Amino acid sequence: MAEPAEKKQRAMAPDATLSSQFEKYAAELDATNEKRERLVKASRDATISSKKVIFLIHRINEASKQTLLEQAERDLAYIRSTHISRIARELQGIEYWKLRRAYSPGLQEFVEAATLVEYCKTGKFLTLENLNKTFLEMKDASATPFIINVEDYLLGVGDLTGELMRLAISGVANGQRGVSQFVCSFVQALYEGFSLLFYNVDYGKDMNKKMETMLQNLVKIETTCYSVHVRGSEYPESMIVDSLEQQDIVPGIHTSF
Amino acid sequence: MAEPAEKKQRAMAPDATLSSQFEKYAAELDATNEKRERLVKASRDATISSKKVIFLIHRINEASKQTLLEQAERDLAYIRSTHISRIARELQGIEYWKLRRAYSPGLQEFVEAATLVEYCKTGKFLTLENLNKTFLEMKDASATPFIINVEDYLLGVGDLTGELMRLAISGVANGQRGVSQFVCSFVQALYEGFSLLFYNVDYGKDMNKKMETMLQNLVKIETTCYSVHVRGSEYPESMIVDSLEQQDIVPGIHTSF
Amino acid sequence: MEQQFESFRQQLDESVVVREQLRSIVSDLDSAIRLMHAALLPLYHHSSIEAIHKAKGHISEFQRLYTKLGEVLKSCPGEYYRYHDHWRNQTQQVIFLLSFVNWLEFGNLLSHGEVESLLDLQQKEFFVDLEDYLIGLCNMSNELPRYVVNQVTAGIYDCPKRVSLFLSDLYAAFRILNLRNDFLRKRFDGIKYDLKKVEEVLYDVQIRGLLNTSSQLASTVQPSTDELMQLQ
Amino acid sequence: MEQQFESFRQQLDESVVVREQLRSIVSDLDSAIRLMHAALLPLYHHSSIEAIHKAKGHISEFQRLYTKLGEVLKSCPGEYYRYHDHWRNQTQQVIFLLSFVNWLEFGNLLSHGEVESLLDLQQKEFFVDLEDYLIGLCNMSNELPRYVVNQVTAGIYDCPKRVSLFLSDLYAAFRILNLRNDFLRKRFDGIKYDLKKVEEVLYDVQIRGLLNTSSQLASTVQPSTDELMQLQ
Amino acid sequence: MEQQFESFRQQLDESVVVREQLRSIVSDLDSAIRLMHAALLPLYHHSSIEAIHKAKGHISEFQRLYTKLGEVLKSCPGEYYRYHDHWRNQTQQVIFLLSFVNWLEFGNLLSHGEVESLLDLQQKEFFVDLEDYLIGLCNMSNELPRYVVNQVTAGIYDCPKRVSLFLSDLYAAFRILNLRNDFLRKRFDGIKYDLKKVEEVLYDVQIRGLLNTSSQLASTVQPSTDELMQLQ
Amino acid sequence: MEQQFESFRQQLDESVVVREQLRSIVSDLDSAIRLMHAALLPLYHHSSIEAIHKAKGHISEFQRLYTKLGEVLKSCPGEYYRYHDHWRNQTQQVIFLLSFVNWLEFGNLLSHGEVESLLDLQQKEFFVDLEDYLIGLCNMSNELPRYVVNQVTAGIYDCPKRVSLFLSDLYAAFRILNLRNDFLRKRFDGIKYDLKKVEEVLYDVQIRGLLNTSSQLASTVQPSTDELMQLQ
Amino acid sequence: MEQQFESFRQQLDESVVVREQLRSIVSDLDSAIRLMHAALLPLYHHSSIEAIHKAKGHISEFQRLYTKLGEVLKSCPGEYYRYHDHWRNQTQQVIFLLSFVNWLEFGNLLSHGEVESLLDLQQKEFFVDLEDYLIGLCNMSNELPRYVVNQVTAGIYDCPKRVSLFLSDLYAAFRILNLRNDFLRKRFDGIKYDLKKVEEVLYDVQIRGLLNTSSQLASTVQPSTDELMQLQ
Amino acid sequence: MEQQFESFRQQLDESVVVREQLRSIVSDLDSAIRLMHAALLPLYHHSSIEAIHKAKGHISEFQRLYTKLGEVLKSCPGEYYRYHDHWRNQTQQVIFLLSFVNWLEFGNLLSHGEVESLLDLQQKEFFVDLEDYLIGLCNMSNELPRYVVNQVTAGIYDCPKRVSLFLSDLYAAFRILNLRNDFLRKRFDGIKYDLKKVEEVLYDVQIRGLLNTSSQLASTVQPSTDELMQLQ
Ligand SMILES: [Mn+2]
Ligand SMILES: [Mn+2]
Repeated sequence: MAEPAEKKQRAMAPDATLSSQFEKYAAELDATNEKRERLVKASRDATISSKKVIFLIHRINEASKQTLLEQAERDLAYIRSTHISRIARELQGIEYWKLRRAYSPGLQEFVEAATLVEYCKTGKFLTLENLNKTFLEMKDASATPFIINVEDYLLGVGDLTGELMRLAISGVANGQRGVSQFVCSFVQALYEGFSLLFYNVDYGKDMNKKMETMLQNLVKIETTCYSVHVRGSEYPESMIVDSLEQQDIVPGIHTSF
Repeated sequence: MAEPAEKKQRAMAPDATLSSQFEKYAAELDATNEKRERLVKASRDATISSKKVIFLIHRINEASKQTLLEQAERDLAYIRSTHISRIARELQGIEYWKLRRAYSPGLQEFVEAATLVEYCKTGKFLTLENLNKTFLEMKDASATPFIINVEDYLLGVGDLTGELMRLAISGVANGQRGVSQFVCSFVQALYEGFSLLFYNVDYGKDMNKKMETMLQNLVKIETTCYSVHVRGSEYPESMIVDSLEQQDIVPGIHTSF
Repeated sequence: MEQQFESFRQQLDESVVVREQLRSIVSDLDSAIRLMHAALLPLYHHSSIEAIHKAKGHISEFQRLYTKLGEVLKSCPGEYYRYHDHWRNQTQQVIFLLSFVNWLEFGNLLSHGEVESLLDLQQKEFFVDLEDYLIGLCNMSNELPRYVVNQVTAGIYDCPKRVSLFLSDLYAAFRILNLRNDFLRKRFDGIKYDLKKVEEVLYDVQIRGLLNTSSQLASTVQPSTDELMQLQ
Repeated sequence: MEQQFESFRQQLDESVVVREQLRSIVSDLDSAIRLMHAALLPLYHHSSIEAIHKAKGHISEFQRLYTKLGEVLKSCPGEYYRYHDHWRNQTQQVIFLLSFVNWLEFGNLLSHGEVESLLDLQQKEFFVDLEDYLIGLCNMSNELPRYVVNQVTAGIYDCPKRVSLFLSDLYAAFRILNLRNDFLRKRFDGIKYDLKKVEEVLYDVQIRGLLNTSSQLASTVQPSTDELMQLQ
Repeated sequence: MEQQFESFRQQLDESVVVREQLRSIVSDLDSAIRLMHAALLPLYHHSSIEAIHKAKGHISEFQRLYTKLGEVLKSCPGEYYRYHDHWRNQTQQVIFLLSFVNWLEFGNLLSHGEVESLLDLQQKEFFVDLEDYLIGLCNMSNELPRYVVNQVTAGIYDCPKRVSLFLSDLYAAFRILNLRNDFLRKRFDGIKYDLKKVEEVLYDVQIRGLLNTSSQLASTVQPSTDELMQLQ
Repeated sequence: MEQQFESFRQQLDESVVVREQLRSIVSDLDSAIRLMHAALLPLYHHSSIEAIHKAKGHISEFQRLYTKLGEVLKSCPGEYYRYHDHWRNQTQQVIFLLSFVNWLEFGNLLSHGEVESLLDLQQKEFFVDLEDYLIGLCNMSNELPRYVVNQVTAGIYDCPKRVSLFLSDLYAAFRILNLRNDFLRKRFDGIKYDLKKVEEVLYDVQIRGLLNTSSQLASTVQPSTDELMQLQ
Repeated sequence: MEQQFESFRQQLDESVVVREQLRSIVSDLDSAIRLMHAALLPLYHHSSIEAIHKAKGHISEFQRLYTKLGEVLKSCPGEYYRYHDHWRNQTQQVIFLLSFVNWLEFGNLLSHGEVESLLDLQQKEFFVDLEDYLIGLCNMSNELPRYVVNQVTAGIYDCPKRVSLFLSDLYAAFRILNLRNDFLRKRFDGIKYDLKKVEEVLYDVQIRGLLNTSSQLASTVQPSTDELMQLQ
Repeated sequence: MEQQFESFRQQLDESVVVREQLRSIVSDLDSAIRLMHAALLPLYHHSSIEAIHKAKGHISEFQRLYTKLGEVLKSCPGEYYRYHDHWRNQTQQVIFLLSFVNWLEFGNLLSHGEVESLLDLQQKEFFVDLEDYLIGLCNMSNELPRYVVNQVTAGIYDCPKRVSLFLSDLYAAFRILNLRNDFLRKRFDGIKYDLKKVEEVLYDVQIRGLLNTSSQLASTVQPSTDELMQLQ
C-alpha cells in the first residue's frame, strides 16, 4: 500500500491487470493440479498392483508357495521402481505434504502388501526402518531420498490385519489349522502396539475407526482359533497333528503351536 | 388349554394341523392384502386424477376461467363417483381405520383439489361439513354413509397452501397482481386456524412438518405481496389499477384490495 | 373460519382422551409382561416345571388388562385400528410368552383362536390382529435356539430333535403365507436362521451319538401330562 | 446383587417421577407458548396493538408454570442441569415471545434480569440459563425480517429503519461475546442474514422514496405510550 | 445494550474456563483409561495375574484425576449436571475397567459404593451418576464373550460356566430395574446377547466333555486368594 | 411449442407404462421364486430326488416370465439398464435356485450361458447381467453349509467332501476376478466362511472315521444318472 | 470353472476400461462447456453478436466429443443407460448453452431433435435423454432474468417483453407434461419464479413508458437476419 | 515389536508439540480477526473513512502472529502443508479483510503478492497458499452485495456501477482458472450470485435515473487520495 498513486492508475484498466494476474494464478493452479493428477494416477496404479500382490498371497498353497512368494517379491520391486518412483520424482520440498492426499492411498496399499509378503515369508513384522531401506536409492525431485512417513505406514499396517484375518480363516478353510493361532498371536501383539501408541494422541476419526476395524478383525481371528481349538480338543493331539502335516504356509507354526 | 389330551394328540401330526391352520391364516392375509392392493390402486387413481384437476386450475386464465372451472367440477364429480366410491365400497367397520394408510393419500389429494376448486370459484373455504355433504349418497360395504375424517381433511388442506402459493406467484407472473394479496389473507387465516387447532395436541412429526411447510408457503406469499406492493407504491394508484383491469382469476379481489 | 376450526378441535380432542386411557392400560401391560418374562428366566438353569407354573400365574393379569382395553374401545366402535399402535408391541410380546409356555407344556403351536380364548377375548370389541399373532410366533422362534443350547448343555439331548421338527414345521407353515416385502417377511426370514442354528446343535448331538443317552432326563423336563394337570 | 439393584430401582424410579412431573408442566408450557404465538399472528395482517394486548395476557400462565417448575426442582437441589433438556427449547421460545412483545411495545431489548422478573423467578431454585436467553434473542431476530416485510406491505414504511438499527445494535452486541464454534455461534451467524434481509427491505423502501410517506401511519402501529400504559 | 452484553461475556467466559479445565483433566483421564485398557490386553493371550496387577497400577491415576474434577466443580456448586457430558463417556469406561478387574480378581460385582470408594469420591462435590455406573456394567458385560472365547482357547474350560452364572445373575438384576425405552434399555438388551454368546461357548465345552479336563489349569488363572492379597 | 411438449408428455407417460408392466411381471416372478424355493424345503429332511424334481417343475414359469420381460424390453430397445433395478434382486434369486438345483443333480457349476439357455434367453432383448449371475452364485454358496449339516445329521457322510471340493473350486475361481472393494467383494468374502464351515464338518466326519460308512446312503441322495435322465 | 471365470474377469475389466474412456471424454466436455460459457460472458455488458458468434465456435468441439462418446458406446450396444450418469450433468449444461444461444439468435426454442442434429447425433448409438433435455431448458430459463435485468440496465427496453412472452410459452408448455412430484417438477417450479422476475422488470419498464424508447437499440442486440446468416 | 512402536510414538509426539503451539497462535489470530471485523461494522451506517482507518490498525497484529507461525514452522521445514488445516480458515478470513479494506481504499484487487507483503511474509518459511488467497477473495465478493445495498440506501448511487464492474472483472478473472469440481469451484459459483444481486441494484438505480444525482455524495465515501495519504 506504499504506492496508492500507481494503484489508482492501474484501476483504470483493471481488466488487463486482473487477467495477467489470474493467468499467473491459473498457471500455478494448473501445474499443481496436473501434478496432483499424475500422482493420483501413479497412486492408483500402485494400489491396483499392490492389491494384485495381496491376491497372489491369498492364492498361495503348499505347492505354489515358493514360486508365488518369489513372484510377489518381484512384483513389489516392480511397483517400487515404476509407480512409487514416479511418485517420488514428482515431489520436492513442501509438496511431500501438500500433495500427500493424492498419493497416500497408493503408499498405504503398498505398505499393506509389503508387510504381508514379509510376514508370509519370514513370519516377522517388516519394520518401517527396514521398509524405508528399500527406498535408499530412490530420490525425489530435489534429489532427497524418498521415505514413507510413519502415518502412511501405520495406516497401511492397520489394513494388514484385515488380510491376516482372511489368511487365518482361509487357512482353516483349507485345513491348515495352525495358521490361525500363529496369526492370532501376531495380530494381538500388533493391536497392543497400536493401543499404546495412541494412548495420549488423538489421531481423530480415521485412526479410531481403523482401531475398531482392527479389533473386529482380531475378534474374528480369535473366534476362528477358538473353533479350531474346541473342535480339536475332542481328539488326541497326535491325531490332529497327523491331519495337519505339511499343510502350513506360514513358517514356524509347528514350533508355536 | 382346557383340553391338553386332545392337544397332545394333535401334536402327533403337527404338519397337517399346522398347515390347515396356516392355510386359514393365509386366506385371511391374502384377502386383506388384495383389498389393500385394490385400495392402493383406487387411491393412486384418485391422486393422479386430483393432481390433474389441480394442474387444470393452474392453467386457468381470464378467457378460459368459466370453461375450465366447469371442467374441474365435472372431473371432481367423476373422481367421487369412480375412484372414491371404489374405496368406499371396499370398506366396512374396522377396515375404515385398518386400511386407512392404503387409501388416505388419495383422499388427501382429493381434498386438496376440491378445496382449491371451491376457492377459485367462490373465494371461500370448503368446509369438511360441506365436503362430506357431497358424499351423502355414497355408502360403504355395510351401507353406512362414507365420510372423509378430520385428519385426512386437515392434511389435504395443509397441502392446499402449497397450491395457493403457486397461484399467488403465477398470478404475479401473469400480471394479476391483486391475486396474491387476496390469497395471502386467506392463507394467513388458515395458518392461524391450524396454530390454534394444535395448541394442546401433539400430532407428531407429520403435522409439525406440515405446519412448517405451511409457514414457508405463507412467507413466500407474503414476500410476493411485499414485492408487488413496494413496486406498485412508486406509482399513482390509478395507473396500477389500470394495468390490472380484468386480469384477476380470483373473484372479489378488487373489493379486498 | 374460526368456528370451523373449533369444530375440528372438538373432534380431535375426543381421540386424545381415548389415547390417554389406552396409554395408562398399556403401561400396566408392560409391567405384567416384564414379570411373566422374569418368571421364565430360571428355565435356563434349573427346573422348568416350576418356572412354567409361575409364569402361567401372570396370565390372569393379561386377561384383566385386555378386558379393560376392550372396554375403552367399546366407546369408539370400529376404531380398533385407529389406536392399534398403542398395544401392538405389547400384544406381540404377550403372544410370544403364551405360545412359548404352551409349547413348553404341550410341544405344539398355540393357535390364533386359542390365544384369544386365553386372553378372554370372546367379545368382538377387542381381538388379536393376525399379523401381531404371527410376529409373536416369530419372537418365540427367535428364543428357541438359546433354549436348545441351554437344554443340551444341561444334558437334555433329545431337545434339539423336537425343536428342529417343530421349527421346520413352523417354517414350512409360514411359507404358505403369501408374505409381501414387509416387516413380517423380514421377521419370517429370521425363523430360517433359528432353524439353521438348531439344526447345527442337532448335528453336534447326532454326530457324537448323544441322542440316546438322555431319554430319561428329557422326560423330566418335558413335563408329563399328570404334572401338567396339576398346574391348571 | 438383587438387593443392590432393588435400591437402584428406587433411585431410578424417583428420577422418573421428577421427569414425569417436569414433562407434564412443560407440556402445559408448550400449549401456553403456542397460544401466545397464535395470539401474535394477527400482527402480520391487522392491528398490532390488539395482538400485543392479547399476547401479553398469556404471560401470567408462564409465571404459573415456571413457579411449578421451580417447586419440582426444590425437591432435587443441584440438579437443575440434570433436567435442563426438559425445558430448554420451551424456555428459548418463551424468551423469544417475551422479547419480541417487549420490542414491539418499547422498541428496546428485554434484559436477562427483566425476563426473570417477568417470569417471577426471583427465588434461586429456578433461573433462566444465559445461553437459553441468548438463543431466545436469536429466535426473535429470525422473526424480524418477516415482520418487516409485512409491515411494509401494510404501508408502515418507517419500520425497516427502526428494525435495521435495532438489529445492527444487537449484532454488534453479540460480537462482544467470545462465541466458540458451537450452536450459539451458528445461531448468531443467522442474525447477520436477518440484518441483511432487513437492510434489503430498507433499501427497497428508500430507493422508492417511500420513507417519508408513512410517518402518519407508523405512529398508529408503534403504539403510543398512553395506549401501552393501559395495556399493563 | 453493550454493557449488558459485556457482563454476559464475562459469564460465558467463566464457563469456558471451567470447560477448558474439565477438558484438560478429562483428556488425561482418557490417556489413563487407554493405558489401563492396554494393560489388560495380555489377558487375551498370556498370564492374567500379571495383567491384572499391571492394570490395577493405573487406579491411583484415576483417583488423582477424579479429585481434580471434584475441585473444579467445587467452584461451581450445583452445576455437576451442567458439565456432565464432559466426563460421562470416560466415567463409563472407568466403571467398565474397575468392575472388570474386580470380577477377574474376586468373581463378583463391584457395587456403586465400592466404585466411589475406589475413586476416592467420599466428598459430595463429585460422585458417579447411577446411570453411568449401570452403563459401565453393560460395557463390562460386552467384553465377557471375547474373554470367554480366549480363555477356552487357552484351555481354561471352566471359565464359561463361571461367566454364564455371573451374567445371568446380572441379567436378572437388571430386569428388576424399571427401564424405560431409552439408551440404557438398549444397552441392557445387549447383555442378553452376551449371555447367549457365552452360553453357546459353554455348550461347546460341555458337549465335548471338556469341562472336567481343566480344573487344574483353571485354578492357575482365577488367581488364588493368596496371590490376590499380594496384589493389593 | 405445445405440440412438441405434447409428444414429450407421451414419451414420459410411456416409460411409466413400461415400469407398470415390469412391476407386474416381477411380482409374478416373486411368486414363482417363492414356490420353487418351497419345493426345495423337503431337501433338508427326506428324499431329495423328489424335491429336485418338484422344484424343476417351476423353471418353465421362469421361462414364461423372462420371455414377458424380454417382450416388454423389445418395445424400448437399448433400455435394459434403464430398468435394470426392477428385476435385479429377483434374477439373483433365480440364479441361486437354478445353480443350486443344477449342483444337486450334476455336482457342477451352472455356467452363465447355461442359465440363459435354461431361461430361454437366446434372443438378445434380454440377458442375465454378469454381476447378477455372480451374486446369485454367492447366494448358492451361502446355502451349502446348512445343506451339509443336515445331510450329515441324516447320515450322508460323503456330502461334506463333495461340497468342500466344489466350494474350494468356486472360491479359487472367484479369486481370479481381482474384485475391487465393493459389494461383490464382500459377498465373495462370504464364500470363505461357507467353505470354512463345510471344512469343519468334513473334519468332524473324517476324524471320526465316518466317511466310509455312508457310501451306500449317499448314492441315494446324489441321484444316479439314470434317475436324472428321467427328470429331464 | 477357471476358464469361465477368466472370461468373466475380462468382461468386468472391459467395463472398467469403458468407464475410464468415458471419464476422459467427459472431462474434455467439461472444458468445452466452460469455454463456451466464458465466451457468452460479454453478453452482459457489450455487444452480443460478437459473443454469440464466438460462443457458437465451440459447438464443433461438442460434436467431436459426442461423436467420441457415441463411438465408445458402439462397443457396448444397449448399455447407454448403464453409463448414463457419466455424462448426464454435462449434457444438461450443453442443452442450456445451445438453447440459450439459439434463443439469442432466433428467439425460439431449440427442439429436442434440433439439439441432436446440432450435436451430430444422427446415429442411434447416442442420443439426448428426454429428461436431460428438459432440465437443460430449465437451466436456460434460470439464466434469463439476469439477462433481462442487464439488458434493461443497458437501455434495451424491449427485451423484457420478448423474454416474458417466450418464458410464458415455455411455462405453459411444461404444464402440459403432468409432472409428478420429482426433481423435474421442482426445476419446473423454478420457471415460474423466473417468469415472475421478468414480469416485474417488464412492469417497471411499461409503467415508466420506456418501452418505445428503445426499439432502435434493440434491433442492434437481437441481431438482424442478415447478420445471423453470416454467422452460420 | 514394542521397541518398534516406541520409535513410532516418538515421531508422532513431535508433531503433537508443533500442533499445540500452532493452536495457541491461531486462537490469537481468531481474536485479531474478530476485532478487525468489528472495526469495519460502522461501514454500514456512517462514515467509512474512520472505519477503514480503525480497521487498518489491526494489520500489525496479523503481522506479529504470522511471524510467530513462521517461526514455529522453521522448526519443521517442508511441513507447511502437514499443518495447513490449523490456519487455513483464519487465513482466508484475513485475506477477506485485507482485500476488502484495500478495495474500499483503492477500488482494485489486492494481489497475492501484496497480501504476503502486507503480512510481512517475505521469508520462505511461511506463505499464503494460493487457494486460500482465492477463497478469501470469494469471501470478499460475498460481502459486496450487502455493502452496495447499504450504500445505495445511504444515497451513494454510483456505488453499484463501480462494484458491478469490479465483480464482473473478478468473475471473468476467476473463469480463467481451470477450476475442477471442488470446494473452490463452489465458492466461485457464489460470485455469480453476488454479481447478479449487484446488477439488480444497479438496474434499480439506473431505471430510476438516480445515477447522476449522487456524484457529490459518492466522493465523500470513496475517500480521496489525500485522505488516504493521511491514513498511512
Ligand atoms: Mn486390504
Ligand atoms: Mn400439491
